[in-house]
Amino acid sequence: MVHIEFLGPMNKESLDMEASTLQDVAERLNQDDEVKAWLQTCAVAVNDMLVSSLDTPLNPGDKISLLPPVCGG
Amino acid sequence: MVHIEFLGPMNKESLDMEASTLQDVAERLNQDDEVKAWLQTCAVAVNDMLVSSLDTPLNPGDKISLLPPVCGG
Amino acid sequence: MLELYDNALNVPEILMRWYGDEAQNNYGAFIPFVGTVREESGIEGLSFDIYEPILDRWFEAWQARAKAEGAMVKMAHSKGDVKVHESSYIAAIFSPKRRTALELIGAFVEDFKASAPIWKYDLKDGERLYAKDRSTPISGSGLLGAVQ
Amino acid sequence: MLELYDNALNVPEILMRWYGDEAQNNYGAFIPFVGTVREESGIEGLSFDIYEPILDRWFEAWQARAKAEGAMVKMAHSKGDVKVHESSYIAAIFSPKRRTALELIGAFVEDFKASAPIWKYDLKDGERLYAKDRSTPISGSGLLGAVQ
Repeated sequence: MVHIEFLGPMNKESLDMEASTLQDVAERLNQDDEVKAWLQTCAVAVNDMLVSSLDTPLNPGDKISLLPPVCGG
Repeated sequence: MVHIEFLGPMNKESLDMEASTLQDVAERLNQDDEVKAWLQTCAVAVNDMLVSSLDTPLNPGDKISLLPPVCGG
Repeated sequence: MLELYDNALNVPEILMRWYGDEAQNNYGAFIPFVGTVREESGIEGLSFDIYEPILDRWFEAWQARAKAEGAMVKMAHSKGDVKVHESSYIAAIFSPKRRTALELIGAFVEDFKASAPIWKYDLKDGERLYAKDRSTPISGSGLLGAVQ
Repeated sequence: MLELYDNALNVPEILMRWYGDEAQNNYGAFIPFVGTVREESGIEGLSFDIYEPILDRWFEAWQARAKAEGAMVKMAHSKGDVKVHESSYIAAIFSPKRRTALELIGAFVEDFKASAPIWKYDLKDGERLYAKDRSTPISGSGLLGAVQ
């Protein structure tokens, strides 16, 4: 199982799922209409490192974070 | 008569002279070897306004300032 | 040095402590950037969420970049609510040279705006509204949206 | 606001007064630049001469330029001797917008260095030595040297 967190204004409870790559996560989240609307503008981190490939391998216990558009300052 | 001031590190007493343009001032100052060494790098102000032409007309009582290279901060 | 505070920053305390801490360290230039909440669009203030683990990593990378130029970067930011005319953000560069300091403060503040995992909300009429229109997707966003 | 002081600047007092004075004026960005005397080449400090009438005019032109962008510029500088690790110079921009503030502080500090009628001396071994090698001729210099 991997753990998925929705940060900031996504305001959604985290969830756990089975996944061996980010591709699996992407397929699952695209089935959730509420989450899907955010996916085009969200960055993704695995264990707090930003990643850029859907082929990123996942291990049990990994934390996946979705980061919507930011505005500090 | 116009009044000529040598600012900052030029460390020279001010002087008064007859002059109707900056050309007159330039000719006089080029005769002073101590001052001459500074002239290539000095800016010139008439009555505290920087000027860029030797034809600048002068009036009696005008103050001419020579400003050597600067370094504030 | 990354400092996070609940609510508004105490700007005098932070700036003077940073200045004092580095006073003997031979930095010729100190440039803080202080961000203050503007009164506009009828807001009562702003509110901030921060995801600290990624902010820490982002800031560590900036510390390394500054250090490579003989400089130092410090930052303070608010969490939660900050009222109009209060300050929520300070970034600062200490550097031996003025040009390095000017370049780094500009680059830091712009990268902060584009990359730091901080989310801003308008406080208006008792609501906390995500400032979506003023927000920027982090570089590389959209990865999970490429799949149907 | 142009402030000249004998010897070192009281940086906390100046920065905090400026910040406080503008706190309610809806400037979103405040960027001070603080210049501090570095220990190098065995100097005990620096010393400054200022020609105030032309500095005033130069600064007034900058105030107008900042105002045209909705911003404000303030400056403080030392006259006379300033010891190593003391501060001699503060410039600051207040602006509604961060980008304007970043651009103006850079442009102001660079133009200050090239144009402000201030002369710097090294204090070393009891002497006051003009920092000729680090000084810059004001734009348009050499007018009187063109005549033989």
